[in-house]
Amino acid sequence: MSAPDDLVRAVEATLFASEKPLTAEEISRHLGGAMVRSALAELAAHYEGRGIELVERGGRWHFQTAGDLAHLLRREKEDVRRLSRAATEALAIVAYHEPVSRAEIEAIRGVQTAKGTLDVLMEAGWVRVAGRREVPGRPTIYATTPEFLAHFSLSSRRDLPGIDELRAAGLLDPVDDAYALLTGGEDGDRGPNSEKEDESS
Amino acid sequence: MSAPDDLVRAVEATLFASEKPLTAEEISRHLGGAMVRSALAELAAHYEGRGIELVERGGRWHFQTAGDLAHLLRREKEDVRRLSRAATEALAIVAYHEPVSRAEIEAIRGVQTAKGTLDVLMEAGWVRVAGRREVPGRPTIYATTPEFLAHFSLSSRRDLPGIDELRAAGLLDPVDDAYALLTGGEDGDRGPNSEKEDESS
Amino acid sequence: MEEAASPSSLFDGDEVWDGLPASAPARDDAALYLELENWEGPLDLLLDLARRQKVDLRTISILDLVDQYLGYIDRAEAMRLELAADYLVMAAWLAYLKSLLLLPRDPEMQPSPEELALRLQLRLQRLGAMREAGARLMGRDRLGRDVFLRAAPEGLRVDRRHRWTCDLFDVIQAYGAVKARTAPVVHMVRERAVMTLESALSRVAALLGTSLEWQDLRSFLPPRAEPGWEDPMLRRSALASSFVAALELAKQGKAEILQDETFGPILVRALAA
Repeated sequence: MSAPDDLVRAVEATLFASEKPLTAEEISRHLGGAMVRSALAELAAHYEGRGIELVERGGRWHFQTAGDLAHLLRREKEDVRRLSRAATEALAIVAYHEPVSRAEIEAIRGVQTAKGTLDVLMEAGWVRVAGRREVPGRPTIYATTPEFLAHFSLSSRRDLPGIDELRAAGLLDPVDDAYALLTGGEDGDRGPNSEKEDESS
Repeated sequence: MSAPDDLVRAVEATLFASEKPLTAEEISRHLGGAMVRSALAELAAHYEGRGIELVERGGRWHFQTAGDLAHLLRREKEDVRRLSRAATEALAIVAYHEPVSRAEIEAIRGVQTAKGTLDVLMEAGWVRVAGRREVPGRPTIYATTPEFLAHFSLSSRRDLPGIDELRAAGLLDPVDDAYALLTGGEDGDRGPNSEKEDESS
Repeated sequence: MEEAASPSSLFDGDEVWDGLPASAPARDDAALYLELENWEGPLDLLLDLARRQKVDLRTISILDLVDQYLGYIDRAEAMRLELAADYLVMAAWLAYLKSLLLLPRDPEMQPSPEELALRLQLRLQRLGAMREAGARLMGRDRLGRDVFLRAAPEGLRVDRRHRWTCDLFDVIQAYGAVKARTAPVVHMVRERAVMTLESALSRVAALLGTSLEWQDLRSFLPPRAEPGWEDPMLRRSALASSFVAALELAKQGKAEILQDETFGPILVRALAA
């Protein structure tokens, strides 16, 4: 094993000591402006297969224990929040469709989504307000956070399980679009509880 | 580099995720009674020379940032600040009158001088404590430092312009101007009734 | 239908749901109805019924699904379970859809019953996709459950240090300002001609004599023609002294003073002894 150079050691120590994940820019700033990309790549390769791994989540880097050791490390008292079904579905919809308005979440779920559900996801730090959609009523739109990616071990949203297949199957397109595509016709009468276009709540 | 075996990986992850240093016995208990001594030795060897090291202190093992990189954890950041008006005046008084006590500075400035003001001048490295004056109360006296001369490109305090030069340079003018403004106009008879009064006499 | 969800109840141990709903295994009806509260609206119930067909959502039979839904609602009503309005609205719409699908086709109808059924199917697919995605998400390695960060990081600290700057001109200027500000202030009183109180007193007393006529105080001043008395400052001094003299005479009971209005002429006359 060749000894790591000073920059690699510095990046390693910085990430190891940091209380939160760091972007490459933050590491660079901490190290006086050094170029750290290749050091990060070298470190990630070095730690591959070890008990600790260096991972990138939403542009931020951190060390974490290897996933396959979960059975050894899992603690008796899980401090991970267990989500309700409503919150899980809402989270999945935000993650796969982001940015989405609450009306769009409700359109997919076919049921009104309590304000508290989104609050829980925001409190967990997984969902954030991502502005307003520039349509009448200017509804608030929501998106996921880097903490969401870190929590679910996703490097980026492209890592969301099955997202490519869902997109290819058109399942991330609104019903109206899919319907228009399949029938080539105009939108007609809709069933009950169909998409509410306006953010009424 | 040979891939670490599962036990080494497990010990590595356990120590990494632990909130406190662990004895070999504690690690062993956590990992179902495995013998961990050689794994610990292997890990310690692996991390030698890296940015992180595995150390034993009083029988307990933990990872820590490599000692020679400790400076990365406590980084200093300088920001440039301009001396406040009060501090500049205090500095000027020390420079012109040194050594002076705080009471003397206050007497010359005509206003109270906060303790923090002198602290700032000492932090800047321009003023030092020059002993105590042998009078009742033995007040601390202050003087300028060689850094003061260096910072202001003075070869000695004699380079500071004297009072006469200050006046010649107009630096004492502002108050003279104000004095002239207050007293300059003829203090003649300006009452609204003055004309009438004269007429009637 | 509003979820009765407060933030805390969402994480409550009783109603946890951390993956696919436990609907896959076939159950007896009683168990099915007990789950009623667990469904989040009619679409959710429809999706669950569709999954029981154990076929791909793209190939489900909407007619079968409608029958199952209507049968479910009928039996729930028979068991006197309270059904939220949404379920009944959906039941009515599905019954209508079923009739359209079974009746001879009206070619004018837009959209066609098949298209309505397709729309429902698309919605079920989308909900199904998201439910599955949520389950897969929850099954990933999760931070704090499966993978762990370093528990006791040293932390990175940035100590801020001030570097003070100041230039020589500021120092010199500050000193100049201090000296100027605290320089002793000398007040000079200019010497000038005045009429003393003594001379005013004797002059007013003499001129007043024993006249009982009111006279303007200003008439007691020396005439301008007299040498030196054209100086306005001296005249002001004389007026002030004469006024004080009049006050003194009034105090001694030798004169009285009258002023009709504020700033009006001051009149003086001798008081009969």
